[in-house]
Amino acid sequence: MSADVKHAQKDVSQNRQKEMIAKHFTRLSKARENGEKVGYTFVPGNLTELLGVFDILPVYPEINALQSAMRQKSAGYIREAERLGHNEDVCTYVKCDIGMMTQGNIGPTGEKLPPPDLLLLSYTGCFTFMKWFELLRQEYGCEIAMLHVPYVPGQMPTSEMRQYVKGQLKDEVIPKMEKVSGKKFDPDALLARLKLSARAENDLVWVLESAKKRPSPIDAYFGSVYYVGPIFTGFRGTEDAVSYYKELRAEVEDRMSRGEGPVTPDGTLAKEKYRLVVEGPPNWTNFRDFWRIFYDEGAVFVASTYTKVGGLYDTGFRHDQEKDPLLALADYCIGCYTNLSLPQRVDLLEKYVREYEADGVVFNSIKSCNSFSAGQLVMLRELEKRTGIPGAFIESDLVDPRYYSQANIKNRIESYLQMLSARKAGGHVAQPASLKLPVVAGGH
Amino acid sequence: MTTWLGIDLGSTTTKAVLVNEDGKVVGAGLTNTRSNYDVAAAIARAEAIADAQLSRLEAELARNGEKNAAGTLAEVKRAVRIEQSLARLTQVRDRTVSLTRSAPDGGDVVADKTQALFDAIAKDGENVFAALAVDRSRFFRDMVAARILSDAENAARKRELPYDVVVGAYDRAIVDVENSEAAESVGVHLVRSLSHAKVSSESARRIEAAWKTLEAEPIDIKAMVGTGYGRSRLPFPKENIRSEILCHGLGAHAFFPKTRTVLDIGGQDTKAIQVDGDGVVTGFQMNDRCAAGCGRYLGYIAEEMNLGIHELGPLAMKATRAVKISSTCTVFAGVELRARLSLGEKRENILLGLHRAIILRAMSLLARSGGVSDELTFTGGVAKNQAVVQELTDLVGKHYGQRTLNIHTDSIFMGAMGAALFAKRGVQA
Amino acid sequence: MMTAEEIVAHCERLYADTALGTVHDWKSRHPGRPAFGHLPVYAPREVVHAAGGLPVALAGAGEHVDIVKGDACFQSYICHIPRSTVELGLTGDLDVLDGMLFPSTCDVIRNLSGIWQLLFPKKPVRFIDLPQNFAKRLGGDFYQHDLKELIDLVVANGGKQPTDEDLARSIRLYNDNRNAISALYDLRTEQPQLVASDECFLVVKAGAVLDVAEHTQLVHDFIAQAKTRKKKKEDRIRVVMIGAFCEQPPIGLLRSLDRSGCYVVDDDLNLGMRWLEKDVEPGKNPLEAFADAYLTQSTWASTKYEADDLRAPKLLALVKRRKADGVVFAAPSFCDPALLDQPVLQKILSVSGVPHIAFKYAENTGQFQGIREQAGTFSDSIKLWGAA
Amino acid sequence: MNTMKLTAGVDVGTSAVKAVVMGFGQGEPKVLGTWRERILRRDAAQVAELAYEAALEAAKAKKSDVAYVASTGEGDELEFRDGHFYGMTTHARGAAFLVPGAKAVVDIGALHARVMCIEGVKVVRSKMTSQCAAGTGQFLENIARYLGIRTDEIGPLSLAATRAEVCSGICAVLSETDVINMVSRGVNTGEILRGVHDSIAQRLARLLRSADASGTVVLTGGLAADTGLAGSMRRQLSSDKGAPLEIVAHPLSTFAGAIGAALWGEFRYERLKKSGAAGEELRASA
Ligand SMILES: Nc1ncnc2c1ncn2[C@@H]1O[C@H](COP(=O)(O)OP(=O)(O)O)[C@@H](O)[C@H]1O
Ligand SMILES: Nc1ncnc2c1ncn2[C@@H]1O[C@H](COP(=O)(O)OP(=O)(O)O)[C@@H](O)[C@H]1O
Ligand code: SF4
Ligand code: SF4
Ligand code: SF4
Repeated sequence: MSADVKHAQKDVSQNRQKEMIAKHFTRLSKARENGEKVGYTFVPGNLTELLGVFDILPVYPEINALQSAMRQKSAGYIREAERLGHNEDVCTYVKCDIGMMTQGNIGPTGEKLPPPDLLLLSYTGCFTFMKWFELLRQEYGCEIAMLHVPYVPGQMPTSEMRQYVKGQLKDEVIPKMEKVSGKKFDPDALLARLKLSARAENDLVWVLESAKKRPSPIDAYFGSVYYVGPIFTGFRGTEDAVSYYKELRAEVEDRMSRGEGPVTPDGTLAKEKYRLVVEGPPNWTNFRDFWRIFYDEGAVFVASTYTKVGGLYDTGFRHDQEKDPLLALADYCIGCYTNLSLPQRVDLLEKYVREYEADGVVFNSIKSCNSFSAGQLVMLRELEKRTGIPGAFIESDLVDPRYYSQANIKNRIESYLQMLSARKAGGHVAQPASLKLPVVAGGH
Repeated sequence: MTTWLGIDLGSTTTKAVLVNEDGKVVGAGLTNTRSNYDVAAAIARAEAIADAQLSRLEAELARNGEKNAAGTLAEVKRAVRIEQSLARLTQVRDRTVSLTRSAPDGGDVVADKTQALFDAIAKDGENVFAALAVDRSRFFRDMVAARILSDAENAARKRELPYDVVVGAYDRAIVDVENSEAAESVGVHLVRSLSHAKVSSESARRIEAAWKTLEAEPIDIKAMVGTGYGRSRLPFPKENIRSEILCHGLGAHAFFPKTRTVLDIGGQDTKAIQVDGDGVVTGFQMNDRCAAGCGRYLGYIAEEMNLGIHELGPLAMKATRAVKISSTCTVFAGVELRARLSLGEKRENILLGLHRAIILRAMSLLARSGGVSDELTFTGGVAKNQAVVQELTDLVGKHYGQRTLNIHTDSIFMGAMGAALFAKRGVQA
Repeated sequence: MMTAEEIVAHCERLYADTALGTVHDWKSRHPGRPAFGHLPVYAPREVVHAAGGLPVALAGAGEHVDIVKGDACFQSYICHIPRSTVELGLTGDLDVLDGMLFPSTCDVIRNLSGIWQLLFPKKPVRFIDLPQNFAKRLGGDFYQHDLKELIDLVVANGGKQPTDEDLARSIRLYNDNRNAISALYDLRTEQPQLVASDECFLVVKAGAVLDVAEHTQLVHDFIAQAKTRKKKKEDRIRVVMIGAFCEQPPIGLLRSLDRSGCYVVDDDLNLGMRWLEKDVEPGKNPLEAFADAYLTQSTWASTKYEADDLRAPKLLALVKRRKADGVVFAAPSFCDPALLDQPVLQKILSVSGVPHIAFKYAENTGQFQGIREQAGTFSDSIKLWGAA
Repeated sequence: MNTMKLTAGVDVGTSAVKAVVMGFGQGEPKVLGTWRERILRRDAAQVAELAYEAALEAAKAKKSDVAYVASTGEGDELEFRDGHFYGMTTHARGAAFLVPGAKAVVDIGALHARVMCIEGVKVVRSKMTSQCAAGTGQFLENIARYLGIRTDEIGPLSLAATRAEVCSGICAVLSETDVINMVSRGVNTGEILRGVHDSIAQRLARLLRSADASGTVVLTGGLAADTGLAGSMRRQLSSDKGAPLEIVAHPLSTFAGAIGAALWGEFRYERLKKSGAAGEELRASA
């Protein structure tokens, strides 16, 4: 993700991330002339290591969309897509991407993105992905590889599910990659990459779990969307990612030793007043304003589900856990957050509330995203019942500023935090100052 | 006297409540001024203080040996209200007259006739403003408007007056006047009203004396807390502002300690709130800014039907069945209403359907906030409407079983009450 | 025999009966045997039937119930069908069902399966992951396994382990049913004045709750009766209506279309009941044959992955076959599958010179003025400009 | 005088009925008489009859002179009509007649707003607002009432304003409160109106853009008379980087629907005469 937000102090890790991203996009922009192949794919359940084995450069349309939003371009793109006949009701990520494509496909760094040689439709946790790439395929007419990742309605994926995914990788995905890249599949190269992935994953998990400390040295939502960036996107399974997470971990260790809270756009948070768990993606168009609503009140997110859409590493999964690399990839795809059943999602949230000693839970419900949003209200009720902690429910959108209302959200969150503090005080709230007002004698 | 003040800046009305050391209400004020929030807050506060003074007056009178202190005071209050209203009317008259004089189609003749129109109303003041003295949710503006519009229309029909000019000038004048704080204190009105209030001269003397004592020790406001739709615009420090959700929760708890669910239907928003045994909010939901489902919905319908807002409920109660209304939008519901009327549907049956529609929306909000637990307290201006209450009772019963439903006659003050209690808690805690 | 009007009235009563009286009757006639509810679009009803269960197709609650608690589960920007389904669940209307099946359709239905697990922890809930991989050894095997587990579930709740003959018989019964429905649609193409669009919808919809053989008979009866009607063909345009495959439009919408000068000659209402395009030949291994049929004989649908997107050419072919003048896109508000497909389909229609319009609805929409206005303008345009 | 063939169009709206009588002779068809009658809580069918008669009177014609009466809008149940055409069909036809060469039509009435893209007289695409009355004529009317001005004063006052007071609310009902608050704050009427116009224009511009309109856009319906709204739309459309659009209104814009109905009525009449159909069938099919 981007380094658009200027942290008060520039960390080494941040600069590295910036460089990694810049390098990647430059390489993409030159892919055509350098004869490199390009694959478009999605974040949840992405097969970055496998693409890497074939030297196919990944592009993530979702990330482009959120970047466009942060750069205030998404509204125009969405308008463009709607003008082309895309309905106002459907996922705005799709429309933002289509709009961007029709406006020259200029990526987040201002460089042009190459068209895909392969559309890798690893379809984890969201049906809209399928429709999205069907649309892109109409546009580009390139090779498309479909990976149907079965949904896990129970507690554990069955062996049929794992074999089904593995079979598709073997018979559908890999042959297409071989065809597009002209390279033969090398399982050892894949294993080597998966090992690197696992090393980075260890450090990432450590960083995310540092939020269990009081005060938490990180914000596990707003701050952490930057931290999960390299793991979500093109860098998993590379040395770059390993170094990035090592540095990040060192930095967080440092903050922790000094007892410091998380970094916000306005500097280090002075006092941690509320510890919150959050479900749902953030809004990108007004990312900082949205963040500010919380840090102005001393609220810190200590755990989030959104940072798990690219993989649930904190419940134990590592890319090197299986001898059979394809089975490891299958487990990874099946286990992403949005592929979990609602009861499993609630279990996870409950675990977060308890393990991270949260005071409250916030659900940010995204208009666009049925995958996340359908059922959130029921999840919230269930979670409240299990933990006894009231939750807050707010609504916004990922990349469509028309559905983001600062005033509404602020009103709700302020009321919510006041409510939490009233609970903390056992029915008593922070003291209002005693005001001596001039009294109108007798009134009128 | 030591008090704490809560101010609820609603979207349509502003409410103020003063509580004493025991957390009991000693005065409440209400205004529908559509002015900026500072003025609205000041007016509501002044009204609350005046109200508190008059309440103290009752106690003082009783102490001074007045036999039926409560009765006497009710009469005094009535007289004061009318006195206040007449003073306002004079202001409106002067402003309207001067506007008509300078209007392009106006002039001296029109101005003089307009003046006569107002003077006739003033003469009939006791009647015109009678309702104001008994029902606090009725407003000066509505009373005067009803009268002046019909008088002007009659005059226009006799070709004595240009209707548009008078009504145009009046519309502007009333806004100006309602946006100014009253010039005179309650004391002045009190003294003036004694001359025509229906109290014995002995009582009148006692009242004057008691008032003197009271004036010597003015009401002391120790702290205040603001809440409501417009709270962020109050000139208060942040610690003195509370969300209206918390205030409605606490206010409802104060009146009905067994409250677990609160439904508040105000002018522009509807809230469903869950509270615990201490009146602390544990969950809430509110609707978005769409008039469908709030008080304005009924207000709009009332205007469409040429009815007063307080007439809607009683009429709907006469219905034999509820007509299903398919439009969500307030405006379209208005059209649907007319269409159905012209199809011969009974007015009261349609009205009941509209009332049901509003409650259906509230029901889903309630469900979303966590359901309806015993007891349910219904607050906000719309709680005054019996048909709404009837539909609510029916639907709650159907979906959640038997529940106690609390409605306070002063339910419109619930938010301000909560704010006042927050003010008090803050200081005592 | 009932007249056509009586049959339709009967079907309308079945449709309005959200408390599923017919299912109660069936269960009292077949004590101990289970009824399984399933959501749209496609569900393997044959398999439930073979295992001795009654598959009950649920499609929301139309205009029939006030939504109170259902709204508490869904935000305003989610389609209507899940909220009415939950409402029915919470009010007890669905208690008669012994379990719920959620065939993969979209994220909403998928998550609804989870909601059901949370709200009704005692009810068996099964998500049926219809394969999106259409290779026999991959998607086919996966699906067969899924079907076997489904049979186990039905058996565990009072059904019986079906023999191959049982499966083959059920498969044939459903073949018959699809053929009957297909005959009804053909009649509509040839003589659209004989079958109003709401009638066609209701008669097919009755199959949601009736035993399959009974429903097949009902469809045949209706066809026979409709053919005796004496109605003159009016000067209306012929349209194909698509997008309404999951949440069903209110009947008023269909009537509005008819009234504003359209004959609907094909649609994707009740799509699940017409899903397989050819008869399934049970052969030696009926379960395998049935699973294969899904891979190779499924109709085109927005919920299904199309490796080489054939939806647009198939729509064009349908328009041609039904001799339609235009296409009406009628989709539920917030239905991602239907709405995301529209631009592509519209493009090809425009290129091929087939006029089209689009609007959205919710199952409980009560006002059709806008729709009448649009559909009327549409038919005006084809009639007036076709001649002008 | 009646060597010309006459047809009539009656447009029954939600707030007013518009009726026209048109003459067809040599050259272009002519509008001979018009009438607009507010419904004001009366029975729409009766008002329609009244308006029709008044238009006849204005055209100095009798009922029996009229070859074909076409209704549009909510008029499909009118007793005296010969045929009915849908609103967008007639507004498009009327707009193309009033402003030859028009490429799009924006019809804004008391409760609706819709955009049609046209080719000649054909509607090729259309968009309409959903069941929410935010930013329609009724909304403007309500606001005018609170501001104490007549509807025909709205346009000039708004145009004269040098700035716009931002109107945040979108709800037709709740915005009144905002407006009232503005008045109390001493904001002048013109600035308020301009703000309201801007917010309506924003919605309309979105509708126009999403319908992919281009070229000359004709305003029809009651709000076409509102010069302030047209001004706001021009400003809005020139600032949003979309294709350039020319916004025009015609003095008879309010009657576009009725005019279109009369024109289509004539077309239908001729076609039926040719095919020799009887009057009855003419009803069933139109
Ligand atoms: N008798 C009544 N019947 C119905 N509604 C009423 C009655 N009295 C007041 N109201 C409604 O109450 C609303 C004001 O309620 P209130 O709680 O003061 O709102 P807010 O706090 O938003 O200003 C008005 O919009 C009006 O519609
Ligand atoms: N000069 C004007 N300025 C602003 N609004 C106007 C003007 N003239 C008419 N209107 C508005 O136009 C609306 C009526 O439009 P019309 O198209 O006749 O309505 P309908 O929807 O009934 O067909 C009314 O709401 C009226 O307020
Ligand atoms: S629906 Fe949600 S998960 Fe799917 S593409 Fe849109 S934002 Fe992403
Ligand atoms: S209507 Fe569309 S979005 Fe809703 S459940 Fe059905 S397929 Fe899914
Ligand atoms: S639907 Fe009607 S009431 Fe709601 S915002 Fe729109 S105009 Fe206002």
